[in-house]
Amino acid sequence: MTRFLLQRIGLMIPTIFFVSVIVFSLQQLLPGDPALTMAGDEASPALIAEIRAKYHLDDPLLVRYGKWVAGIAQGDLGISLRTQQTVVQLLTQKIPVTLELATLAMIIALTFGISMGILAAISRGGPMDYVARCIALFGISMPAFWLGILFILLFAVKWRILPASGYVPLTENPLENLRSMIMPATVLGLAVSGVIMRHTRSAMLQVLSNDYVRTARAKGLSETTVIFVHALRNAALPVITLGALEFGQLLSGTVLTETVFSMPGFGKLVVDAVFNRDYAVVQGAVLCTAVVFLLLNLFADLAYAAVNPRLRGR
Amino acid sequence: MSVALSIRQARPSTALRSPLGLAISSLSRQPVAMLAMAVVLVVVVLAVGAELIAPFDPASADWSALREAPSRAHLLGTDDLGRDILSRMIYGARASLLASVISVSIAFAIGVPVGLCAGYLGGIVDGVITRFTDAMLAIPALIFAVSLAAFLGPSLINAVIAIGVAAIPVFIRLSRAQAMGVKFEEYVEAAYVVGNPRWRIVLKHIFPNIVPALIVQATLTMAFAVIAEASLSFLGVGQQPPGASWGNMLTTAKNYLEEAPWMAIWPGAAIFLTALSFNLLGDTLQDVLDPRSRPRVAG
Amino acid sequence: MLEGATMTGPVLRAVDLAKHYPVGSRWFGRSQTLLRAVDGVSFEVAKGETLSLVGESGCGKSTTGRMLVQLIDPSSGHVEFEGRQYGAGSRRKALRISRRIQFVFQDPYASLNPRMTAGEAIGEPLSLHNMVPRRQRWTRVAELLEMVGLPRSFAARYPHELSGGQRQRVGIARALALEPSFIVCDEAVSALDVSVQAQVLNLLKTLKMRLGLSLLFIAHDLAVVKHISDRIAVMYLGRLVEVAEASEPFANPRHPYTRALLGAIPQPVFGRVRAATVGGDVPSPIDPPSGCRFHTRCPMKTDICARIDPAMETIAPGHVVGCHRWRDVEPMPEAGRAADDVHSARIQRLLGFFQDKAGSAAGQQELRS
Amino acid sequence: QSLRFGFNEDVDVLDPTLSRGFTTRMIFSALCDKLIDISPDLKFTPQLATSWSWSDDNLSLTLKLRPNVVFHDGEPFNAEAVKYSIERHQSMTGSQRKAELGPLKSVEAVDSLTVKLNLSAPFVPLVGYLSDRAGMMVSPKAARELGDKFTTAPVCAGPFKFKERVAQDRIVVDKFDKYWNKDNIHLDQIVFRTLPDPTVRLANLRSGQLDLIERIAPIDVAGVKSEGRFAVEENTELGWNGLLYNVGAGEKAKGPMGSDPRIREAFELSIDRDGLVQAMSKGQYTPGNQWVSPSNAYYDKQLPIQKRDIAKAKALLAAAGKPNPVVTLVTPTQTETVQFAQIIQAMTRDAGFDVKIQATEFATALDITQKGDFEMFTYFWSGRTDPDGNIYNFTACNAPLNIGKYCNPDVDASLQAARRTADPEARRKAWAQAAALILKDRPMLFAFHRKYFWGRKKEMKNFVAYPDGLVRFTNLKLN
Amino acid sequence: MLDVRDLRVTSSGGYPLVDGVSFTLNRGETLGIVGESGCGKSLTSLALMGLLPPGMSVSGQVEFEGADLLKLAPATVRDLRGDRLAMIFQDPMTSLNPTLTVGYQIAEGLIRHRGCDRREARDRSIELLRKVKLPAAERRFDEYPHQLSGGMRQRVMIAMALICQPALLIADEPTTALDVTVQAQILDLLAELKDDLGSAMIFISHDLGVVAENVDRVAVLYAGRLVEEGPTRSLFEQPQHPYTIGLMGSIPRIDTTSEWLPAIAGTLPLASDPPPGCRFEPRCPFAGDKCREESPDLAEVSAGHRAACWKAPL
Ligand SMILES: Nc1ncnc2c1ncn2[C@@H]1O[C@H](COP(=O)(O)OP(=O)(O)OP(=O)(O)O)[C@@H](O)[C@H]1O
Ligand SMILES: Nc1ncnc2c1ncn2[C@@H]1O[C@H](COP(=O)(O)OP(=O)(O)OP(=O)(O)O)[C@@H](O)[C@H]1O
Ligand SMILES: [Mg+2]
Ligand SMILES: [Mg+2]
Repeated sequence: MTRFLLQRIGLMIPTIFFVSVIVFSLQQLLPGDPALTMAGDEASPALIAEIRAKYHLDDPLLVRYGKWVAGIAQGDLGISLRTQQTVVQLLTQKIPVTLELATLAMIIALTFGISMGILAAISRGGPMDYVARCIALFGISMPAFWLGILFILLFAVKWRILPASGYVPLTENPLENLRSMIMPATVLGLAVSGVIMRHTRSAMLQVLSNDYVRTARAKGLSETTVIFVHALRNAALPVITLGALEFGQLLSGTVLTETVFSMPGFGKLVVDAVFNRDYAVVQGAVLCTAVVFLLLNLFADLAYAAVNPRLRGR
Repeated sequence: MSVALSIRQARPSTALRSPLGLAISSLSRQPVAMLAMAVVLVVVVLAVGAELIAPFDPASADWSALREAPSRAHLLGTDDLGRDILSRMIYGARASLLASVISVSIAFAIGVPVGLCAGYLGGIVDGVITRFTDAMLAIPALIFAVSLAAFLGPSLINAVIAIGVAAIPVFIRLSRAQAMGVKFEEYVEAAYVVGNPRWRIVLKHIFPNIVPALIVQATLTMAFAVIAEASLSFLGVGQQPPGASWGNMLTTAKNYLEEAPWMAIWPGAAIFLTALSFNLLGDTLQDVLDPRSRPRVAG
Repeated sequence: MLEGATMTGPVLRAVDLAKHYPVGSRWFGRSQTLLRAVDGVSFEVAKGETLSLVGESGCGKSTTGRMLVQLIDPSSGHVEFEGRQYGAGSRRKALRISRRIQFVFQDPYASLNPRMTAGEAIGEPLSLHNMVPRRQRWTRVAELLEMVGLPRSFAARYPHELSGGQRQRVGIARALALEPSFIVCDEAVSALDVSVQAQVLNLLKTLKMRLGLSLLFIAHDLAVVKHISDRIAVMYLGRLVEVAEASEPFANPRHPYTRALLGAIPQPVFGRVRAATVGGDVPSPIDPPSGCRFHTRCPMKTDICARIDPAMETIAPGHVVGCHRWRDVEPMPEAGRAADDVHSARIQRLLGFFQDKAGSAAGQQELRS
Repeated sequence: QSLRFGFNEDVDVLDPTLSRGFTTRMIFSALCDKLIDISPDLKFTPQLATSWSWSDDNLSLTLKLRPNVVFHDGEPFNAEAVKYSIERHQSMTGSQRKAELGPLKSVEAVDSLTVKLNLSAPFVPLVGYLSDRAGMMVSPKAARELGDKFTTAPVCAGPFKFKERVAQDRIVVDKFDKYWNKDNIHLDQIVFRTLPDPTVRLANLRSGQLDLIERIAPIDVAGVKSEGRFAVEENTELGWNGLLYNVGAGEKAKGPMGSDPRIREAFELSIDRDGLVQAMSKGQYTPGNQWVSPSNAYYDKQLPIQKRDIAKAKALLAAAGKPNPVVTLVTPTQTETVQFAQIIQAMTRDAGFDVKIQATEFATALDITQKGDFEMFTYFWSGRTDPDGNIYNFTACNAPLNIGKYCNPDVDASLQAARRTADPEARRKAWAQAAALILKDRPMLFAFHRKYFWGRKKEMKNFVAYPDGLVRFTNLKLN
Repeated sequence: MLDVRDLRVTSSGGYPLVDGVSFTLNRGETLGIVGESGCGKSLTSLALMGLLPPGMSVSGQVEFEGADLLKLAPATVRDLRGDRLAMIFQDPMTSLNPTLTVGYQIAEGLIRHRGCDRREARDRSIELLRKVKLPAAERRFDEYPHQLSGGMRQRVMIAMALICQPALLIADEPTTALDVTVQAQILDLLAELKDDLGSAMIFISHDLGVVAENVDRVAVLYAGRLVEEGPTRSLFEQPQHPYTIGLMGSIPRIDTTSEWLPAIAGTLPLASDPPPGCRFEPRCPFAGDKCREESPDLAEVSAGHRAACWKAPL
């Protein structure tokens, strides 16, 4: 087990290295000049030069990369050129929000996607199959920002049952927190549930065609037992892995959802930072999401191993 | 279709003459999939024949007809600059189709060969490619696309390129996994034994056999691209004015939701229907092309 | 008809072939655990001869066969074939050394590219090696198809339009396209139904005689093997345990494992009493037993068996065995009947009709079903 | 009483010296009092300075300071603090205020409540800048201690003090109970929420998440009003909106637009400002052709808006030998600028122009303008209290915002003249001269002036709409 | 005890896959069903178990202990399945659920049908595992299928089928996937257990050899039809149907030496397109005109020995 864990963590290192290189080079590719962006259109060349010098924007690429990496080693991700806050501070403010949002969304996506997937699989080819699939595909077939606005107009403006925005920290008021999270998490979750549904359905179909399902039926077990005890366990295996991969998609989705629901999260931070050429923020945030994503995949692998006896005890 | 099974373990016949042929013939038995196909076809027709079909110039503004509700003159109404929404929808179909076709082509053209190499060659090549792909996957696709689109400058084509590039890792992953699955098939080994060089094995023996899975992924990526184009437009790096795309129409329309709901309804519905159709197509194709999910012959 | 069957010096020699697979993770350094799939196997095959390799699942038959055609790079040892030598490391260095040694795969469903017609599959090696001028390619394909008893029109068929037996024939035609002198058949008939298996066995036999081919015939069914081979090599857990002329082991097995194999084969004869079976399962090749590898299951094992690995001993011309106690192995019990008494005269007579129908034109017209 | 206020875009640096963004001023309006304020009708009014006066040669400005004012950290507000703050504006790395302070030479603390600003040249607009961020005073102690980190905990002398900031989401300020004017402060807390999307912002007002929002989209105004629960307040902005031509920056200036004023005139003649305003705002915005709106005291009525005249435009183009000029219009990707660009494009097409729109996101746009890599550039200027701030930097030779590199010594002279005198009549005259030249040379096109719309709960009292778009929280009551 | 009359299984495409199969089975008797792949052996047994794949329809009568299995309510059949009726499947590698312990999979039947508690079920299962000669039964109980070898898994399958002491045991090619030496062990074991319990057994195989040694009576299926049926001795010594004879000839023998195997030419006809007359006619060396036109019925050729051939007795 430890060996497996060590090996997986070992594999993460080159991946993270690549992430940092991609992000760093992407930044270099972006047109526009962070100093200029920071100085604004009224700035004099002297001011721009001043800013350049102050933030070492004139250093060679490799030097900057080196400094950045060295900074990471000390837990320093630099400061946001735009707001002068430290990136670490920005991230610590935002990670909980996005993580909560993503987690809730994932829960919604999994519950909804898996149940629709099972429903579709067991009624394969029948009308229920199509109904379940169409419902589950609804989410990915709608731009998230659009669905979000419709939700706000319906639930917040028209019926007034949910707040249109206004994130309340979980620690402050769990109920309000949940109320403020429901809509964004649903919009986000729906977008992913379609994919989960698809995977669940095909995994379930495959599992249901396996001999051991027939064996279970031959024992006279009820259909519910067959599906939930014998089939679902096996169908869960691919869904776990793919679910973790989908988490990446989900983190993408937070960009739009957070924008629409004015959530103080991560996604919006990064997109704005890209537009503002706030490199340190982009780098720090993407690195952070990448690590979260990779860790999640690691957990998924562990979960996979836990559910799959073949991998247990390795 | 099936031939007498004179083999001990009865196997489903996974073999097909042409993947597309089989796909179409099996889809034709699925009413919902046919509907989805029809939607896609309509989009294709609109996109290709936009000049002929559209009643108005999609960019010509009419100050006397700002935000007019659907009427006889403007079947779907007019937008904030008095442009005919129907015409813009028709040209917008072109943008959406472009978004899906080009981005998938890019992702396919780059992802598949790379994935095939990784899967077939294995070893250190595979290791590096896999790490790199993981890294790309770990960067949220939309953020990646936004950065790339910002780098290239906001325009439809650049957004589409960005979407395509962001979709590359999915294709790498898929074709790698598929190639690894097929690599040890006996017919690939047989190809080696009769003296095929490596490139030919990959090209003639592995690639054609992973096409079904790739087609499925392609349709799903098309759905993704339609939505992604809309999202990038929302973030300001998609199709630029006065060009029409469903995404930027919707983005503009959201400012006039109450004043002129029709501005939002049509592009919203079009995006939804198109993406749903691609999704359903992919979904159904997966069903019919993926032998795993086909019911097995009892043995 | 028998012109090719004259036996001269060996066409192929396998010298101490071994294949060890590393198992477990390989990320941090090399893994220490090795799976000894094949562990020092040597044999020769003469021109026109059929050597069979039998043994239970996982004993390394396929691995051996694949090393001969360079599908697998041996960990050690080498193969000498028609004056050329290849062995450990050669696969990485060069592409296939010889087209003269070909392979027929076990699974007729998996061994044909589903996107290529039979004609394309057979034609591909022709064009790769410029065996015939482009214009004559299709004529040659048709010839090959007819050689394996398929009508020319089958060139246009895709594998899924063929039955298992027909596919296996296409696989054989593909191997023959390169005019090999040696063919490795890896369980080429195991996946087929008995009735079809018999057809393919007959075909292989005819071809071998007509073309003077040498064959390495891999199988797990001794009865099938007996039918086709000149010599038989019995493998157990990566090692050869007995090699003998085909008739020999059936009457006079000198290794307890061979004997156990023979005893276990069910025969369609009512009232035959099966010999006592050996117990237990085949041990894992990752951690093979010490000494004689069979000692864990051997009914005759003594102390020495667990300690000392028996060397291969030539006990009679062409009969080699690796057992400390080969002298004590009892001969097979008489089946109780004379060979041709197995089926009653009535059945023999009736079977004659089948033989006529099948044997006549290698079963052609009936294939058009 | 906590006011929940939704505003348009994210705040940048919470430091009056470094801040650049418009919206950040919204926060400063609560956090940092200025030396001088303005009235809704654009008169200068006392805030931290009770009175001020120019020396006769307009080379020094003497300000009398309000007594008994303390900063949020309890530090006294006095001449030393003013001297510190203004010098900080002048000298800090990355300061955005340096240019605004113009020829300021030194700051003199005459006594504890009197400051004298000495200039090297007359610069009357200084008063206007002191009514903006340049006039915001920070606690010297806090600024010294925090240095670069001042932005994380700004300490000023405004009615509210900083509590917390969650980037891109909200900034919370609490009532400052030692505020000099605390009797007129009725709010205990203000929560500023960033909601960039106008639809979403409005939805939040309507669903009760917010009490007050700024910048309602003009299109939504009627709807909000008719709903009855909310009141809409409005005021015309100080700035102008239009576009800048590249007339002298590099290669791009040599195109038809940059090289021939007749083509620029034809371009302007082909624009129907009323139609434009109708399309953009249902007629709520004000058409304009100068850097101040027609309602402004400094608007030159001698130069009225020209009517659209396609025939004349065509004639001009023909005369210039370019009946169908192809030109590119660069525009940042904001909703309104893009909309504006599209309308311009559609309108000028009638005269024979073929306008290509090149939309770029903001950071790239900055790059483009710096390099002079454009023919036309849409520009929306939020405006300054002193009209000088609306024009000088755009047209004076080598001024920072003069990205089209227009240079006309006569214009420079007139603009300088307006800077040197405090006399309104003299300034009006000087600007009229400049206007006549600028409107002939056409280095830029003024199209219209927007309006600020605030949406508030009906119960809210004492809300006053200011033309600078900022909210004054003094006197404001929730109910 | 079991009386199958005119059993027909029709595919979803509407053509018959099992076509009018009838046989009876007495208490304690073993019936062997042989035939080539695809001839309908598995479908016949699945039809008896009520486990046909969805889309297939079944008709005829299956009288088991006085009730017609085909007419019983699904819940009643479920109660019988695994209890009175049990089945062992062909491939022990795929017929066991990889994510559940073998012990659980065995005990499940007891819990379902006997209402045992877990302890008791465990004890009884371990006892049975000992009986099927699984070494270290106690330990194996908590292991997962992948930890067992093929032979061990097939023993587990057998234990699973026998746990409720069924009156009828259907073994569908229980040894096909195993090595010869292991196959012999399993065959011995099955015979022993069956005698112990006194259950009746249907033993399905494609291998005449396996059947010869293990069953009391043999039924030969060809293309969905029963072509010959009779006591083992009579069938092997006096086969009457040409197919049976051909099959016997096709099997290579270790105790004869013949150059050529008397193979049956051709292949099985398509179920969707069966020949009009006798199904074996296209491959039959004895076929005459009548065979081409009319399908023969089973007719008694000697005591308890029936064959469906116009030419019988040959
Ligand atoms: N690529 C591989 N990696 C690791 N182990 C392998 C690999 N290929 C084969 N083996 C192992 O090597 C041993 C011998 O395999 P091989 O396929 O040669 O057996 P075989 O005698 O042909 O068996 P069968 O009758 O089942 O085909 C087996 O234990 C197998 O698990
Ligand atoms: N799920 C299914 N759908 C369609 N046809 C099927 C299905 N299962 C079996 N068949 C068909 O029914 C026929 C009989 O199949 P069955 O599985 O009973 O054969 P079998 O005699 O058990 O063969 P094997 O020896 O391969 O197990 C075959 O032609 C097969 O193609
Ligand atoms: Mg079967
Ligand atoms: Mg093998």
